[in-house]
Amino acid sequence: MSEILFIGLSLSSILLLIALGLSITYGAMGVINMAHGELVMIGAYTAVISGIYLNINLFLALPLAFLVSAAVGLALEKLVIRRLYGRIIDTLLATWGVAIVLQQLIRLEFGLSFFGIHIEGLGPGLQNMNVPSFLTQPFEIGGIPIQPYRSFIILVTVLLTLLTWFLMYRTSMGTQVRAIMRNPQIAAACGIDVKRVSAFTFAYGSGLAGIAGVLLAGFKTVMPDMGASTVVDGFLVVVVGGVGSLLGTVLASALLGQINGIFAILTNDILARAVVFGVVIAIILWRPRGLFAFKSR
Amino acid sequence: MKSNRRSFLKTSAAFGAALAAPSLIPGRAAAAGEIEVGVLFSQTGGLSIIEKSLADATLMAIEEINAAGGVNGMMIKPIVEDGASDPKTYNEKASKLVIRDRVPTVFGSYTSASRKAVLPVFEKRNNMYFYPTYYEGFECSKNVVYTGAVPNQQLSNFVPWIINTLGKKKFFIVGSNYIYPREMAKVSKILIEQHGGEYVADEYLELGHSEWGAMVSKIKDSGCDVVLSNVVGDSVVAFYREFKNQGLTHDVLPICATVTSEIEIAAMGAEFAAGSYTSFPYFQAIDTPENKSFIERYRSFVGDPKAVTHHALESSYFQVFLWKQAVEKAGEATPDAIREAIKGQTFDAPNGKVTVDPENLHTYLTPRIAQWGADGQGTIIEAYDEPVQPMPYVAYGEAPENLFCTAGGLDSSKL
Amino acid sequence: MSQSKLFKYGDWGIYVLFIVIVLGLPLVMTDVFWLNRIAKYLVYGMLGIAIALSWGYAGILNLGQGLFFGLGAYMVAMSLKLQSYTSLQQGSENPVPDFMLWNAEPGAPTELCCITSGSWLWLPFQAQGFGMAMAIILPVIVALILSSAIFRLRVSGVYVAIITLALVLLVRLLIIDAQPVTNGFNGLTDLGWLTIGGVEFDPYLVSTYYIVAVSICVVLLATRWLVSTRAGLILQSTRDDPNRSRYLGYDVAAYQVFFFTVSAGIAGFAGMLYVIAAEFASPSFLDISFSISMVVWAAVGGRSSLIGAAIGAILINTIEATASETEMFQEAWKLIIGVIFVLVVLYMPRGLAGLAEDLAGLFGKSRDSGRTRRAQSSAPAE
Amino acid sequence: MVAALTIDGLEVDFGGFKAVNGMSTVINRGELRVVLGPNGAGKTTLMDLISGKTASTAGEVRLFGREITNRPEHQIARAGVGRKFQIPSVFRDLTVRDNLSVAVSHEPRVFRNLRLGMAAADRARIEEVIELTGLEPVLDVVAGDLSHGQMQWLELGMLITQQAKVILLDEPTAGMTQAETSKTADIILRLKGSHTLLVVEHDMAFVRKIAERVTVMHMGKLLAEGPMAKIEQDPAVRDAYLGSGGVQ
Repeated sequence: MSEILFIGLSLSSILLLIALGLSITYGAMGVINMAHGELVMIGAYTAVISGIYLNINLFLALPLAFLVSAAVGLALEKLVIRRLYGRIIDTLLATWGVAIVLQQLIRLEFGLSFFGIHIEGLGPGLQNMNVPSFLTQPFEIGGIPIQPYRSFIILVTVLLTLLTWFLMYRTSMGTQVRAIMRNPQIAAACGIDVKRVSAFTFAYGSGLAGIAGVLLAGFKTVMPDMGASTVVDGFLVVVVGGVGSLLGTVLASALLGQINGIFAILTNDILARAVVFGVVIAIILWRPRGLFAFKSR
Repeated sequence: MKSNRRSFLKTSAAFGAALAAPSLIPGRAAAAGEIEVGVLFSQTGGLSIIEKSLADATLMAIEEINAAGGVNGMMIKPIVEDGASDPKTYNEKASKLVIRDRVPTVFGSYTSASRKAVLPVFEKRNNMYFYPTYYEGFECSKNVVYTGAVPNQQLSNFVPWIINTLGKKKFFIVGSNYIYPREMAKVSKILIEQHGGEYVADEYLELGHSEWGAMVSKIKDSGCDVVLSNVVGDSVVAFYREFKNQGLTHDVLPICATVTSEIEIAAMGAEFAAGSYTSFPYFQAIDTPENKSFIERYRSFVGDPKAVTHHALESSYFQVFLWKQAVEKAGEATPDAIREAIKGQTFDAPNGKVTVDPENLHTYLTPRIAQWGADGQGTIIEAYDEPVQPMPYVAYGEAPENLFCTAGGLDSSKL
Repeated sequence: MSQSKLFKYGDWGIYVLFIVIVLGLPLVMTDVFWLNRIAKYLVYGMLGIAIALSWGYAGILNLGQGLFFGLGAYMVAMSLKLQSYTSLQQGSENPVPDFMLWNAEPGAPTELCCITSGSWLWLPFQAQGFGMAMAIILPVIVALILSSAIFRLRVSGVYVAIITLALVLLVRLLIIDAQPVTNGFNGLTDLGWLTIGGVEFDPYLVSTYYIVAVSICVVLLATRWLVSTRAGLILQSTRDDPNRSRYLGYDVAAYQVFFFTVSAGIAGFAGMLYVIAAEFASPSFLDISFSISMVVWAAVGGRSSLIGAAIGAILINTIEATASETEMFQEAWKLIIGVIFVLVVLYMPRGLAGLAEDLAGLFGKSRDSGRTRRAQSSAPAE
Repeated sequence: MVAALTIDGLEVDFGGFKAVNGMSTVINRGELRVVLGPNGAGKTTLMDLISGKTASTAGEVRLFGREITNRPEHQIARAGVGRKFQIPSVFRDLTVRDNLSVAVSHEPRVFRNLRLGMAAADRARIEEVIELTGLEPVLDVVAGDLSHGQMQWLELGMLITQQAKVILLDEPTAGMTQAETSKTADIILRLKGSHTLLVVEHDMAFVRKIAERVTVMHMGKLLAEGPMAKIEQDPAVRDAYLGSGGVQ
């Protein structure tokens, strides 16, 4: 039983990892960023490339990927998103285009492949990130087998969630973000630099995607379209949890991850996925604002 | 069919003649001294990871043939199209190549889904398609030459070898959820029973899925002593990594795979596969001068000194040479002539001698088993002495003395 | 009264031009490949119309339109598969799709009734007319049930998009998993040709092109009529302010369900035509990327213009095809398409239709060039 | 006297807080009734309950004797209740003419509306309303571009076009200039007699101009009811208003 729960927990942690950044960019800022998966992918490539050229291990790649994805997110905000606040569907469409562009840039090695220049670690092929061996060797504590890499992901996810909670609810920056979230005009009237705060918030959410990318790279293939399949799951989690509610996102990922895990063990993975989608549809129909939405809306 | 093609020709002729209108976008005709062929792989999208290498191998073969004087003195001119990893696009590009460009042959595609999407174009327009990938069998088309392995060429020595040599008897069969892995499982089960083994489970995961926690946990608890993997694509990487992360090792519980090639091994990191096995007719590790030279030429062709070669890539390469020989024998490059002339063609490919079966247009290949090392290269530990006859209907009782698919077509009464 | 006319903004000229070009194309384009390709793009154009109808006029963004397209496609493909020469016992009373044999249960008879679990579902599809009818009926039924649940429970805006998204994922998963009935990931291929009254419709015949061409013209005019009726006007009112419509006595959900369902029916019809033109049906029709692409086509053409969305779909696909077949752009074409999407959303939020309106306004031809200026901001917001 | 709208012991419980708590009153046909009350007295909630926006937890609403309590909004509207919101609620992307056209809602079903144009009688009624509200010059303007006052008149006009038997008006003059307020009063006075009106309003000058009978609410209950002059003298009303600045 504990093993099943652990499988569910590790599924939950992956969902949360993706959804955490989205709960910031979508939940707090009303941007449906379809390129979020590509920010995840960029994080993963950062880990691969820094491994090849800087010989950096996973742990140092985490902050680096955060910075790289955050920088890309910042650029994305300034070039595209900034013009689209309040037009949620347009953010979806524009970032869909951005996602195509980012994927293709990695595939074409930023266009250098046209000139016959190849960068190791980029291109259309499959890449991989080295994981320190002590993270892949399971061990036992008091007869309970521990899977170090999964546990590491869970640990990082918990820390990131706490950090995000702290930033959002215990710092003045977080207060400003939440003010903007509820009413940008009034926030601006109160002297909050809405543009700057929005840009930083978006960059932070993007940076979280970068960290997710590094951790994902530890157990799945790194390739240009690796992020595309994850982003939809992330959105489902955020919506089920309730847009704008960090707690909701955490609980929704826990719920959906456990449902997936339990059904996967009891029946099979395919049925489990189908059940998860069914549950998502039912929850949104039942509570369109999600499980933990603001009351004020 | 015939009457329709005629009426179709009549209609277009009538329009052309009656109106004498110039075509907006005229079809192209090959220049004299050139033979145009289609090269249809995904240059973009998820499948481009592997398909680009197949396209490269095809183009390399064309370049080598042209450098050696071409076919009957004519240069081969490839028309490269992008299938974009999407069956809809594949279908559209195939009809462009066949109907608009009027090439006599198209080399292409990796997945069964894309082959299935282009097949109607080739069969209804009576054109030729050269398909380089191992696939599930169960096809008997007069318009396709299959140069990849069919299940009996991957499994007929693999399963007995696992049972007799490795001494493993309890199989956990796992695959991606589509036809190829399911057909492989079906053939495996027949072979397992024949050789006194048993299978404890037969499980599938969505194609492209990368969450293996539950499945590996099931494997752990199943009491199996060998895993037969028909997992395809990038899922493979996640599978092997999760396998190790959950503490399973290939020396106790080996993964024996039918799809895990050099590409996936390189992508997952060699340490995750070290000790596991794969069955294919071709490995990069085949230690012959021909293969070493092939790898050398491929690497310089794509400008990547670390590029890996693999089974479908090698087939993509040698099938162009088989085609060339057929055109030379026929003396003309029309689909019908190519089909007749390709029958029985033999070529010394990097993996050894390959021959096109005159009955079902599949290819005789030599099954091999390799064990992966920590360097990411396979060591060939078992190989057939000679190429094995392809039998696309082996799961339904096809045998050399009882062929289902012959030059006359499929005898469906035997199914 | 303005709303009493089918064409109130003087844009009838564009409709006439569109119809003349679509119907007259075979006279100048003798390349059968391009004719077939354009037929497929006209089908995409119908999808654009369906999106504009629900998104532009009802404010309902359906990110799962591929579901209805796919259902329509599978329905007719099932019928055509039974007429295919690769079906077992083809020509007999009891043809069986070849793939069912792979999935046959041991010892099962080679009969459509019972060769695989669920194969009996195919029995009525032996009549081609049944498949064609179901291609519209099934999407309509599914849409009716789905949209009734969604709109009766007053789910709105982006949540509708998320539900439709999750549903298309769910159904895609089920289709792939139900291999004994659907042939899973490979889809239904090797289909027979559509046969009406003994005449076979080869996809590369001009007559097949005309089936599609006439269909899109009819759909275009029918939807144009629909949005010009009072019901269409009331629908637009529900998009602007559903509560106001309710307090006027309109059952908002009924209007939303009606138009959502019509849109789904058009998508199902488009799926059917696509199969006739392309000779296969595949679960890739239910890929998320395809459903989102449809929305992007409509956005490029003009989300609140039926004909704009149709033209957008046709144009984008033609650009994609041409770019990907030009050696220079073979690898870069996706890059270009992505950039076009971003630029259109940023700088042409009303798409080509908006651009045309502005140009017309510039030359003083349109009285109401600002008509849709606001419509773009009324896309469901949350 | 025919009772147009009967409110009987109406109550709503928002998790322990009863915004309307046993409210009862009867409004006769053709009457113009003003509802007064300090902030939080439950006036707007009362309108929400009548129009079906909020479901009541006890009590009844009857329209010409017909029970309409807690029906869906559109059914209450079809029964003859029209509502104007405090923040003008019109179809901002449609032209003024189209707004009025939508308001012709005596045949609300989808399939009955699958036709171009409308009956001559309906067109005539719209013309009347245009004349009454003075919206003629802006007929082809998108409603979202109207001035605040025009928007309010449009909404009023829509209610008249709708042929609502009972019209609920929530602060119809909020945010209006003096001139606009006076024009609004004119429109409302012209409706008196032919329509039954229930008006929530704070602007006492305006109230004095239009009111005959006044209902005062306090803490969700009926506090006083009667002619304006009498209500202004009522000590209980004065007390209730003390906390919120009294009746100005």
